[in-house]
Order: sequence, then C-alpha cells, then structure tokens
Amino acid sequence: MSVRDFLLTREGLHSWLSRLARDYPLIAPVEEEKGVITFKQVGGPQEIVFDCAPSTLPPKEWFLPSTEELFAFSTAGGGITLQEPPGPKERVLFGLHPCDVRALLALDPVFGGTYPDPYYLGRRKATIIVALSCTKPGPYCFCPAVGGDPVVAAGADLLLTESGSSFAVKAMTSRGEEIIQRYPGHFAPDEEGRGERARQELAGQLAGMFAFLPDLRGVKEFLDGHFELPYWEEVASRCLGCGICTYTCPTCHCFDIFDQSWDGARGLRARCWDSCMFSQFTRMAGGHNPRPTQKERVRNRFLHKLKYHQDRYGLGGCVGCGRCVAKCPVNIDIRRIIGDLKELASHG
Amino acid sequence: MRLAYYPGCSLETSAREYNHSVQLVGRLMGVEFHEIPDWSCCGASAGHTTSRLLALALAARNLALAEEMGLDVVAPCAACYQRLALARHELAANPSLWERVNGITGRPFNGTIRVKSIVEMLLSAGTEKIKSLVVRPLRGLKVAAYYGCLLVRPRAIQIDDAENPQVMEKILRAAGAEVVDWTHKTECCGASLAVSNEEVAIPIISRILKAALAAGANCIACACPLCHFNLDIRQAKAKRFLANYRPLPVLYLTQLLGLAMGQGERELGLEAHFVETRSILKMVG
Amino acid sequence: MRETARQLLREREVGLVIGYAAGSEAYWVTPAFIKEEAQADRLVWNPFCVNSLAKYLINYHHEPYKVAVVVKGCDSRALVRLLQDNQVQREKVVVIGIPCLGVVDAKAAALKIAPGTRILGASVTDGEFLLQTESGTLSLPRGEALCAKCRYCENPTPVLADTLLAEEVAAEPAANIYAEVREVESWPREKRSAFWDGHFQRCLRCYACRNICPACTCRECVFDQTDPCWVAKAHNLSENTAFHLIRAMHVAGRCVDCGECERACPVNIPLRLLNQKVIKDIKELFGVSTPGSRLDEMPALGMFATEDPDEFN
Amino acid sequence: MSLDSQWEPKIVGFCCNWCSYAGADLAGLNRLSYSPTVRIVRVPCSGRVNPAFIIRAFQRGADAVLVSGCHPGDCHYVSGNYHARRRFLVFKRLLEYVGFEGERLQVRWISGSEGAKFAQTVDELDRKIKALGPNKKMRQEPPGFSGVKDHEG
Amino acid sequence: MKRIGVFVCWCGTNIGGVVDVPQVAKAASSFPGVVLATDYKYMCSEPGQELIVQAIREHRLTRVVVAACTPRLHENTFRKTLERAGLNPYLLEIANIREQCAWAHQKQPGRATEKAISLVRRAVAKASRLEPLFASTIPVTRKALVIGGGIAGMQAALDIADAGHQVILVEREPTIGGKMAMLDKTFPTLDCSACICTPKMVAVAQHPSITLYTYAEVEKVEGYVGNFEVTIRQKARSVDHTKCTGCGTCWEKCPTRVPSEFEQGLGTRKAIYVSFPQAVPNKPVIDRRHCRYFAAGKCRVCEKVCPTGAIDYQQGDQLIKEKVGAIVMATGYDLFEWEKVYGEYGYGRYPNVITSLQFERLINASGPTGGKILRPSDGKEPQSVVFVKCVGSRDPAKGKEYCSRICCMYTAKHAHQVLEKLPGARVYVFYMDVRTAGKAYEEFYLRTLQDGAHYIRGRVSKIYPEGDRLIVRGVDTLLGRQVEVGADLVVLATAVVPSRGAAELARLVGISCDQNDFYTEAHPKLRPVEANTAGIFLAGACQGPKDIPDTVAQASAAAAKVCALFSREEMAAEPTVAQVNQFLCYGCLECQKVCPYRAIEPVTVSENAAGKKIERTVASVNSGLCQGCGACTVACKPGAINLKGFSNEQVLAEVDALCL
Repeated sequence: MSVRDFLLTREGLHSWLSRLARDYPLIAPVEEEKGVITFKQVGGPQEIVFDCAPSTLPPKEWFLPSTEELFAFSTAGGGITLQEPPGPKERVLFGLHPCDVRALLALDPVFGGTYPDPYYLGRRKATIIVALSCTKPGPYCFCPAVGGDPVVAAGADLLLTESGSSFAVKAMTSRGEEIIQRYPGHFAPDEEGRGERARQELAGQLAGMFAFLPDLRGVKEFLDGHFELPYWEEVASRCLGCGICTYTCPTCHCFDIFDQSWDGARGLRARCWDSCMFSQFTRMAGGHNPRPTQKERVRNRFLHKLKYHQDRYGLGGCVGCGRCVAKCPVNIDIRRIIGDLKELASHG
Repeated sequence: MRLAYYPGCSLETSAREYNHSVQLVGRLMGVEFHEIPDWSCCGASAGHTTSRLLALALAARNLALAEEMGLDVVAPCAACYQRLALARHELAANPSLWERVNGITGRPFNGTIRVKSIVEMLLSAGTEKIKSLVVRPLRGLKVAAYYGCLLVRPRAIQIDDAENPQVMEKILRAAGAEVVDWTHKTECCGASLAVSNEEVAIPIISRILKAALAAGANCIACACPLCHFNLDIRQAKAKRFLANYRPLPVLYLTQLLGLAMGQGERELGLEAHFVETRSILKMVG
Repeated sequence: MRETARQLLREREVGLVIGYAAGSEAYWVTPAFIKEEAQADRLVWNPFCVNSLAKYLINYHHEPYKVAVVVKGCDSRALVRLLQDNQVQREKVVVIGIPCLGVVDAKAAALKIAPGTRILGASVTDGEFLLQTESGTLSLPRGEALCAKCRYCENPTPVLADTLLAEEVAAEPAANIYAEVREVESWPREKRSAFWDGHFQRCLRCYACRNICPACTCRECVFDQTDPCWVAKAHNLSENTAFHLIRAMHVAGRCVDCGECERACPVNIPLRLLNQKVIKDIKELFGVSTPGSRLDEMPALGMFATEDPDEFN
Repeated sequence: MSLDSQWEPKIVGFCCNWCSYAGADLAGLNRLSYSPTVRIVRVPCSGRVNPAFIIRAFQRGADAVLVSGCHPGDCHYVSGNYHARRRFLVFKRLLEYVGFEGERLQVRWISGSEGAKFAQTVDELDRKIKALGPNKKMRQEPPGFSGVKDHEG
Repeated sequence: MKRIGVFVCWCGTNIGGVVDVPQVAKAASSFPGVVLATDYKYMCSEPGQELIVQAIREHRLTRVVVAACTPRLHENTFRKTLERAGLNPYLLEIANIREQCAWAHQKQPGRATEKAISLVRRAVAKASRLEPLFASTIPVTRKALVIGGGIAGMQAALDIADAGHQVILVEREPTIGGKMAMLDKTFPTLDCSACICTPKMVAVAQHPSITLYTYAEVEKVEGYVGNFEVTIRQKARSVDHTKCTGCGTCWEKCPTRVPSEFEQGLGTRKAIYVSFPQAVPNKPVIDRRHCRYFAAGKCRVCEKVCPTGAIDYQQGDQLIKEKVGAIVMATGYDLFEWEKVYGEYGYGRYPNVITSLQFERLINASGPTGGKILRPSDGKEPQSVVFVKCVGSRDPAKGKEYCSRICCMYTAKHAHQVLEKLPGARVYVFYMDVRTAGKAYEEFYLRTLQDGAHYIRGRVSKIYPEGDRLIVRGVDTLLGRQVEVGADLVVLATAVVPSRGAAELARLVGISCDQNDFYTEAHPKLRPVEANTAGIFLAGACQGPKDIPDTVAQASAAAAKVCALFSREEMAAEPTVAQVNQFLCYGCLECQKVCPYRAIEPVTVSENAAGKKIERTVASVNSGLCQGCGACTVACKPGAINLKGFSNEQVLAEVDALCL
C-alpha cells in the first residue's frame, strides 16, 4: 500500500506553494479588502491568509462563476457560427476548509446528474484541491451539527493538518499522490502515523469549541410533514429579499441565463448567479409568480437547505460554514431557525 | 500712502514745474514718492507708433522696476500714464505676448502692481483731504479743465467718462475754484503735430481756446505736458484765429492746487509759462 | 419601551409593533414584529440597535390596523422620506422615538466580543459603551466602536415622533462633516478611479444595498427590468459601476445618510462615501438640509430655483 | 486601441429640439464646418436626458457625451432645463468623483440662434477628447466574436 | 418582425455633393429590420413622396426612415405621406444628414458619409421601436387675446373680430393707438397718421366682439394652445369710466402739471389726464405717482369739479381671468436710450438735440407746439436743421448691431416736412446709406432730395453748443474731408428696440427672444408670424423693427393664423405625450412635482395582490395638458412613466446604435 501520509515543514510548505504557483495557477484565500477574504489567484504564499475562519465568499466562484459565457455566436459570412470559450487550464485550489470541500461534493450531483453541465464539470476536473483542516472554528461555524468534520476533508486531493511547527499531509486521491511525487524534496514520509494522531487530537480539541451547535435531528422529518407553518411568516417579515445569503452560500447554485448582442449580428449567451430570494426569481411569462410573497421564498430556501437537497441527492444542503449568518443584515440565523423548528417539532 | 514715482522725460525737462508742483502737493497730502531707480523711456515718443512690441517692452521694463519696489506706480504725465497703464492691460489680456515681452526685457513683470494717474492719486484721499489743506481758496478763478485725449482714451484705462469727464472739476471745486462747463474738454490739442505740421495744429488749438473763452473761463487747467506745451506756447500763434481773444494762462492742475495750499509761485514754477500767470495771482490774492 | 408597546397593543391602538429583539450574537439585533401584548418582552434597546426599521412599514401599507415603529434619529429621517414619497400614511403609523447616543458598529464589536456571549445590560457614557455580560462588564471605547454615521449625527433626537422614550439629546454641530468625502475628492483622478474600480469590481449585485434602502421603494426596480434593459445582468466592472452610479442618482436628494447600505454590503463597499458625496454637493449647490430632516422640505432634484448656480453657459 | 493619429473620438450629443438642435441646424445652414465626431440624438428637452443614457453611452464606447439645451429662462417647456441644470451639476461631480475625466461630459446651453457657438463647442470638445484619448472607464467590448474563430472551442 | 424602409435623399447636391448617398443606402440595407434601402434626388418632392407611398404598399413596410434634411423642416410633410399610404404617420424617423452632416462637413466627404451611415443606423434603431400613435384632440376656446394696442394689435384684433371670434385687447397705456398715434404724417403717402389711425381706434372701441382693457397688463399666462388661462391686472384708474362722460373739467382744473410721456417730454399733462385729445377710451386716468391727493392726501379738486362724481380714489387694481385659445403679441417698440450711451452728442444735456419721435410731436398739429417746428430751448423757428441717422443702429460698439429699417424713410419725411413748413431753412442729413426698400419709397426719397435736403454721407463725430447754436462736426466721405454744420435743431434717428419689459413678458407667456429681446419667430422665412410655442403669434415691431405697411400685413397674417386655429372645434394635439405604466408606478408622484403643465394627477387603482384586493394610488397623465417635455420620465426612478415618440427604449436604442 503506497505510503499516503507525509510531513511538511512550514518552510517546506512555503517553498512548495511558490513552486506550485509557478507550475499551476494557484488560487487561495486572500484578504482583498479589510475584512473581506476571497479566493483569488496568488503569485506565492505571502499573499495567502492561513487563519482558520471561513472566507467571506466561498470558492464556488471558481466552479460556478458569478457570470460565465456559455457560447458566442456570429452571423458574419451568412449563417450562424457558434464558439465556446476555452476550457479552464489545470489549477490548484489551496486553503479550502473541509466544509467548502463538502459543499463541492454537494454541488457535484446537481451539475453531474442526468444533465451533466460541461462547464462546471470541466472546472471540477481541472482543479486540484488542497484542503486545510480547521484549527479554530469561526464565530458562526456549526459544521458538526450538520454532519460536517472540521478536520478531515473527504473529497479533497490533499489534506493538510497543522501539527506543531509542521503540517501532516494526507494524499486522499491518486491525484494527490501525483502532486506529492511531482515535488519530492518537500515531503517526508510519515511512518509513525503522526498525521493520524494529529488529526484525532485536533478533532478532540475542536469538538468543544463550537459556540452554538443547533440540533438537527428530527428537523428534516418534521419539515417533511409540515409545509405550511406560520413560523415562516414571522421569519419572512424580517427578510429584505436581498441575495446575500444565496450568493455567500457555498452550496447555492441557482443561475439565470441571458443573451447579449449589441447589433444583432454577433453576441453571446451567458449565465449568472440568481437568487431565489429575489422577488422576480420565479416570475413566469405572463406574470404569474408561484412564490408571490417573501414567505414562500424564505421557506423555499430553508427547505432547500434542510430538506429538498437531502431528498434529491441524499446529501445535506447546508455544510454549516455560517457565512449566511455572518452577512445577513437582519440576522436571520439558520442555527436559530433549526433551533426554532426543533422546538416546533417537539411540542407540535 | 507710498507710491513708486515715474516722472518721465517731460517732467525732467520742459515740464519741470509740473514735476515740482506734483511733488509739493503730493507731499502735503501725505504721499511718499519713491522715484523708480534707473527708469527709462515709457515709449510715448515715436516708439509706440513704430512697433507694438517695442512700446510694450519699454513700458514693461519700468513696470517691472516698480514691481521690484513692491509699490503701485504714479505717472503724472498723461502720456506716460497711458503707456504704462495700457501696456499692463494688454499684457494681462495676452499671456503668450506677456512671456515674450518678459523675455525681451529680461526683467519679469508679474502684474502685481497697478498704475495710477495723477488725478487718481489726488482723489485717493478724497476731496475732504484736499479741502482740509486749502489755505488760499482759488476764488475768482474760472477754470476750464482740459483733459486732452490720453487721460480718457482708450476706454480700458480712462480715468473718467470719455465724453464728459468731471474728476478734475471735482478737485478744482475742492480747491475753491469755479469751474466752467465747456465743449472742448477732450478735443485733441494737436499733440506732436504742433512741431511737425503747424498749419494743422494751430487751428485745432485755436478752436479749444475759442470754446474756453466762449465759456467765460479765465484760465485753463491741464495734466499733460504736451497739452500744456501746445495751449501755452502756441497761444500766441493761435490768437490770429480768435476774434475777441483774451490771454488765457495755462496751468497744471497741481500748480493750481499748490497755490490753493499756500505754496509760493516760485516753488510752483508759475513764471516758467509763456502766457504770464501774474493775472492769476492777482485774482487769487 | 416594552411598557409602551404593551399599552399600545392592549388598547388595540396598533395591530403591530416593529422594534428590535435580541440577535443570535451579542452584537446583533434582529427586527421584531410584535402582534400580541405577551410578546412585548422580546423587545430590547441597546447600543447595537443599528437597523433602520422604517422601510418595513411599506409591507403593512394596506393593513387595516395601525402600526407602531421604533425609530432613532436617522431612522426618523427615513420615515419622513417615506411619508413624503406617499409610501406610508402618517395617520396609520405610531412613531415611538428614541433619542439616541450613538450605536455600535457590529463589525468592530465582533472583534472584541467572543461568539456566544449573551448581553444582560448596556449603558453608554460619553467615553465608551459598557456591556454587562455573564462574564463581567466589557467596555468598548467610543472612538473605535462608534458607528461611522454617528460621529456626525445631525438628529440624535428623532425629527418626528408621537412619543419620546427619553429626554431630548442636543446635536453638537459636527465640524467638517464630510471629511472622508473631501479626502477622496483631493486625490488625483487615477487614484480615485482605481479606488472605486477596486470596490465596484467586488460587487456581487446581491442588491442588499437597494433592498435595505428606505429611498429605494420601487415595485419593480430598473435593474430587474429586461425591456428596456437599463443595466445588463452580467456581473462585471462596467455593469456594476453603472448599477451604483444610477442608484446614486436615483437616491440623490432623497438619501438620508442612514448608512444601512454600507452596513449591509457583504463585501464592504464604502457606499456611504458615495452617497455622502451627492448629499454634500446638493447641500453646497442648493443650500438644502439633509433629506428627511424636515417634513416640509421636498427632495432637491424635484425642484429648481432660477438663481441656482450655473456652470454651463 | 493604440492612440494613432487616425483615432477619431466617438461623441454622443443630446440636443434639445427647440434650441440646441435648431442651433446645430443653423450651424449647418451657415455652412460652419465643425468636427464630425459628434452624433446627435434629438430629445424634446434637456430635461429629458436621463443620466442612465449617459452611462449607457460610456459603456458602449462613447469617449464623450455632450448635453445641450436652451438657456435657463428660454426653455420651451418653461422649467425643463432648470431641472436638467440641477441634475447635471450633481451628476458631473459624481462622475469626476469616481474617476471620470471632467471634460468627458459637457453640458452647454446653446440657443437656436447660436449656430457658431454650437460649432465651437463641438470643435473644442473634439480637441479636448483627442488630447485625452479614448475613454476607458466603464467601456465594454462588444459581446460575441467577429465571425473568424478567435480561439478553438 | 419590423419591415423598415430607408429612403436616402440627395437633396440635389446639398447632400449628394458631400455624402456618398448610394453607399449610405447600401449600408442601410444591412441594418436589422431593413427590407428596403433606396435613394432619390428630392425625397420631399411629389415624385419623392410618391416613391415612398409605392414602396410602403409594394414592400408592406411597417416603418419608414427618411435620411434627408432636419426633421424640423419636413417631418410633417413625410408624416402626411405615410398617412396617404395608409401607415400610421408616427411610424417615421428622420435622419438629419443635411444640416447636421453634409453641410457641416463639406471639407471631409469621407467622414461625412461615415457619419451619415451612423445617423441612419440611429434612425433605424429608433424606427424599429416606434409605436403607432394617434393624435388626441383638445378643445379650442375660440377667443383670442391680443397684447398691445398699437396699430399691430388693433389690426389683428379687428381682423379676428371681423372673422366672428371674440377678442380681448390689453393695452398698458391709458389709450390704444401706440406709437402711430404720436406721428404726424406717414411715409410714403404723407397721409395724416391720425386720419388712418384714429378710425381704427374707434372701430376697435365700438366692435361688439372686442373687449378692450386699457391701462391694464397681462400678469400671468397658464395652459397651452387652445386652452390658455390669462390673468389680466386692470390697474386702478381712480376714475369710474361708467359714470365719466369725458367732459374734461377735471383735467382743466387739476393743479399738478407733469411732463407728458405721450408728448415725449416736450409737452405737459395734468395728474388726471387723457394722453391726447383723440384718445380711446376718451376718459382720463389719475397718475397716482404725481397726484397731490395720493402724494399728500390734500387737493381732491377733480372730485369736487366732476359733474358725474366719477372720481373714485379708493378704486383698486382688479384681476380679471380670461380663457383664450390664442395669443397675439403686438407689444411694439421703444426708442433706444441714446442719452445713456452717446456722450459725443451731449448725453441728452443739450435741449435742441431731440429724437425723431420728439420731432413728430413738434410737427404734429395736436402736439405741444401746434405743429410749428420750434426749438425746445428758446421756442424760435430753426433756420438750420440737422438730421443724424443710425444713432444706436448698425453700431455694435455702443448700440445695436441691426439696421432699424424705418429711420431712412421717416428722416426723409421729416426733411421734407421741414423744407415744406420752414421755407428757406437749410436741412442736412448725415447718413451712411439710404435704404428705401418699400413701394414708392425711392421716389419719395428722390423728391426730398429735389426739395433741397443736403444729404451728407458720413457719421457725426461730435455735437457741441456754441452760443445758442449747435455745431455738428462730422465727415463727408464723398468729399473726403471733415465738415462742420451750424445747426439750430438736431434730430437723432435713434434705433428701434423692443418695448420696455418685452423680455419678461416673453418669459411670462412662454416664448423665447433673440439676443436683442425681439420675440423669436418659429422660422424666419416659413413661419414668420408664429412663435415656437403653439398658439402664440407675433405681429409688428415686437418681432423686429418694421414700418407700418409691414406691421399691418403681419398683423393680418397673425389674425389669419388665429382664425385657422379657431376654424375647428378641437385641434389635433401632438400625440407624443407621457404615459404611465401603472403596474410599475409606486405612487411617489415625483413626476407631478416636475411637470411644468400640471398634467399629472394621482388616481387610485384597485388590484389584487397575493389574494387580497387593495386600493393603490398611482400617477396618471392628462394627455390634453401634457406637452411632451419628458421631465417626468427622468424623475421617475422605475421608468414607469414613459414618453411616446421619445421613449426610454428608443433613446437607449439610439445611443447603442450611435456607439457601434
């Protein structure tokens, strides 16, 4: 069995990252503006933000961009010729926390199901994911409550876990191993299983550090049976109908498609993020809108997170990263929603 | 009030008495004159008719000198006043020309100082100031104030309305004199033609004297050496054209003021005029 | 506050009281919609009550019953604007005014307060905010924690209120109220351009700034319309800049500088800096007060004066 | 786009039908020649010009926008240009604030009898924009491709 | 799918000489929606229009773009063409490739063609978004208002009244008659001015359809063509004209004597006065500024002597509201205030330097001197009279740039009258040119020459008194030397300027003025008697200096235009008005605040939102009042209110097309 655990010193990590940045487009969390951490392409390790809180915006942008050209068309020379944008070159996504990786796994069936989406899947295939275990939960993290594991990031190619002054590296996939082989000098094989121990120890430490872990048990079942709840009315009356929660959520994937052409002779078709919280989201031709008021929209989003995704793909719709909690201007907190639903479920 | 003093060539030579009377009256009124060191010709001679650039450069050099002293400049002679004031006006209106002229003179003039005429200087302290200094009011004098052309033309630098100026009358009334309203205040005095082409100049001069006599004036006040030159020296020749001619002494405004302020006729240089001025002294007493 | 709410609900004078309730974190509050007297205890008032609640009234425009709403000074300006825009009828609103000593900027507080702590009480002195929590009192220095908009607050006492829950607070005349705007104005053009491009580049077009803004009350916003398509749905610098400039012009003369847009923005775009520039210019050009300060003063761009400044002839 | 001498700026003009459009006609009537870079959209009044139109022009590649109407007091609709004046005093400052060059938005009152002023305004604007070069802010490239395959799918 | 036809006009060589028309047509054929692109020498001609009609039928066109001259010239022509072809006339867009392209870029034909193509692309883009519009009708109040009671106002009023319409004539002075009533004779026929003016004044006073308000001013004008609401301020006369018989006892006995405006300051009048004996109405008014009673509360002589007790000191101004369908501006002219500017002529200090109107009063039989030409200074008959022309006219430095048109003729008349009334008197006329452009004008001038008037071609440089005479110094450019003329009397032919307050009145009524404050006509050649604002017409010197024959002709023309407007009960209103999409409107009513015509009112609509029936207030436009300025469309954030013919969609499309 090939050895899959390695050790990487802090300097080793830095040199490895600068080598990586030369060979691949290296994308990692960067503090673009005070208090705004986003995934951007970096030239080397010095720009990268390593501290543990989840980034302001999820890495979703690199798989489902906020605006993406689907194809361009031109009528020059008679008929219509189409042209698709070039597929992405292979690149490395560094610094994803386990919840972000889990989110990607949640998205895969959406775009990989009966109607495979070439754009998303092309990007997924071209990306080497290097996950970073959490050392300290963010103020609003609650991934354990939704079955998340802050340490192990199943789905990543490589998992780094800080242990003492160096890092335990676990190759989770063959691709991960290839990367290790490509940069032999940096990785020392970890015979004594120090990595494994570090991970358990870290898991143990983290377990008690979550400030607010809602109890999800029984909530989905309750929701299965109760669609009409006056509770949603109260939540909806607070909601502004903006798109923050959906655009900062790593698992939200709704998009709108539109065409752009200036002179009718050439143009492009593109898709861009859309939010179920917008009032026009479900407006149909002829003006009918199955979700006319904010109540339906708020209910729909939470049901999608806590129920529909589970029903459809057998995977949790919420990975507990807490980004929507951090940014909601009127403090609609999914942890509290779960708590309230639990309470409603218990005494009917 | 401290002013840079630009006498000009006439006040050094043919119009010395104007120079003395200006200094005398000025000092009495509390004005400190600081003659501009190394001042040169203001361009009023043939200069400004031959080349505009030459005229501007000549004036600009003097203005630059005055500016170095940091004082506004007063030029009693109407021609000098007009040259300096007009040059400052034209340079301000045309930046590229300004640079070129500064290049020529080698002394940069930045336009921070202003050019004042003798009338403006006298009136700057107000007629009350003049009245307060008058010891011997010019009673009995009927003065025809003669402006000539340079003080009131062109419009950009005129000291008062070009057709019906009243500033000198205001000063003379303050000095106790009676002023007459007459028609040829701003008519041309023949200027340099009096030298080069007398047949043209003399009739012009006679017309001015005729109008002054018709208005009942018994003397003429002016503020320009050239006008004084023509009206005073050429008066003898102009008599021929005038039916009922009476001698009309021609004095500088500042000489009349000097008299009113009790200065002697020697200090004011009254005897230097062709048309004798003793009649004035008798009238004023 | 709770007593007033209970009394209003008990006497059926209002059908709803809109106020603040404790949030899921110490430094947050969430809007509370109290319908029954019993729920009045959920209402709180502390230095974290930063939200402007006036805009919620629009949702109850057609309800038969009257609605009570809690307003601070800046919120009262927003309410005046909504009244002037006929979005809310004065007779259907009971205004509970709270003279305000300044509120805390949640983002700054979050750095100081550990997650999960619960607030028992709070008091404000002129130097700092004191928070009583289970683990002792916590002090937040006013200089750091005070919300930016409160530093130049023009109306600490609501301009419009049916009842005032505390005695009036005088407004100190703020010196150099638009210092940051003048700072940006003083930059060379390239720096200003790069500054704003950098910010607008990050805009997600989540429209939180629009949906929270009391001046943005259109039934269907131009940015949602496709025919005519004023601004394309694509998220790029050009369309984002177009969105922000058009919105700035739409709220010009109407924005009450309540700072909610800047607070709501998930990517920290300094939107107040943009809208304040317009407010400053309108004040300097047309000599009007901050919109919403007086019920009788209508938006500046809806009027004109023949002797307005002119630089176009 | 390299700034070669042949680069001609694209300037969109909004002219009010009663004064400035008539002024532009008069310039033509008097055969005053002025730079052809301005293309005019006729609007009933300068008060009809929505700042969003100007933003759209800059997005679509205009290098400058001219808005012109009747002199305040002469507006055919009494107060149209007064409102426009207030609006553009604010809008021009906002554009400069976010980094536009001020000259790129010109607002001028030009009456029906000021043909020469119209021609001068256009030439002056053309000169200034040629000095400034093409506008980069908010400019977008036309969507789609020119028909020849830029890059393989 | 829109089927657009593009028709590019050569306009002879006006366009074709600069722009490559065929290339423009070819380029146009590739624009989206264009099914036909052709060109023709003269699109506006009969065959040109026929070409369009045929093309519409043959190609089933649904939109038409004409690339030709300015829409302000032939938009209506081509609209009628579309109508003839059965297409809604508003499905037309014109590309202005003549005035704003070919003519302006003659030196750069290549760039002009490129610009023409871009302008056509703009027109096609707008055309493809045009909607059929249907002219709505607005009621027309068949009553006209004439402002100004001079010859222009009277003629217009009489013509309109004779056509059977009600007319309101408002005159600021106590009497109608204006400047013409002051004149003695009129050129070129020398018939007596009073003889042709006073009958018209009487006719106006007696005409059943004319309501005359003298000593009254227009205070406020609202509304629009066919529906103006005018507020007239009848200034207090302090005399009850119903009781007054005009017997004249009051102005005989009145102790206060002041210079008379009518006599141009040469004669005097009393505080209670009638401007001149033949005044209409022939009843006095009290000049409250000079009347001793109003000044100091004493006197009351006129009240005591008045046989019918008509004096009423307490009478106040009255505001009268009238609804009218059309307004004729006939506010006439005043003379240029030369005293303020011409110091060389003495700034008005010399009494014997008078204006031509003052001369008219001297020579007028009912004037202060009973028709004898006497010097204002000493009342003697002048032996030498000098006329100076172009005082203030054709003088960009000090006065007005334009020629005042009537001075040459009335100065020739005056010269003739002096020679006739003072045999042996010498008459000199300083002139730059003698402009005799009317019928029998040149002959009249030649007769004056033959009568012995000395015409000296040159300007007067200075006038100054010498003794009791005036010396006029000037130059004789034909002899090439200076001249001095001794004169007993000098008459200045000063420039004609609009009457006092003309600019404010224009702003009040809603029309524009040129830089000299004369009212601007819609088109100098094609629509000289109409203002740009629909329903407002111009007559007489208020539109530009004019002699009496032209004034009367223009007055009758304006009257004809008014009668054309009144010929139908209603008139078609421009359909390019604003319209509210009530789904988008959220009732903020900002639009109402910016609408200059108060054409927007709130209305309540009921709709069901999410199951509940609710009442909502939204804006709605009164298409009759709306003039289509579009100010509301920018004040409306969601774009709920749109302007037909210049909609948001159309303008955005135009901008996009121009930027391609």
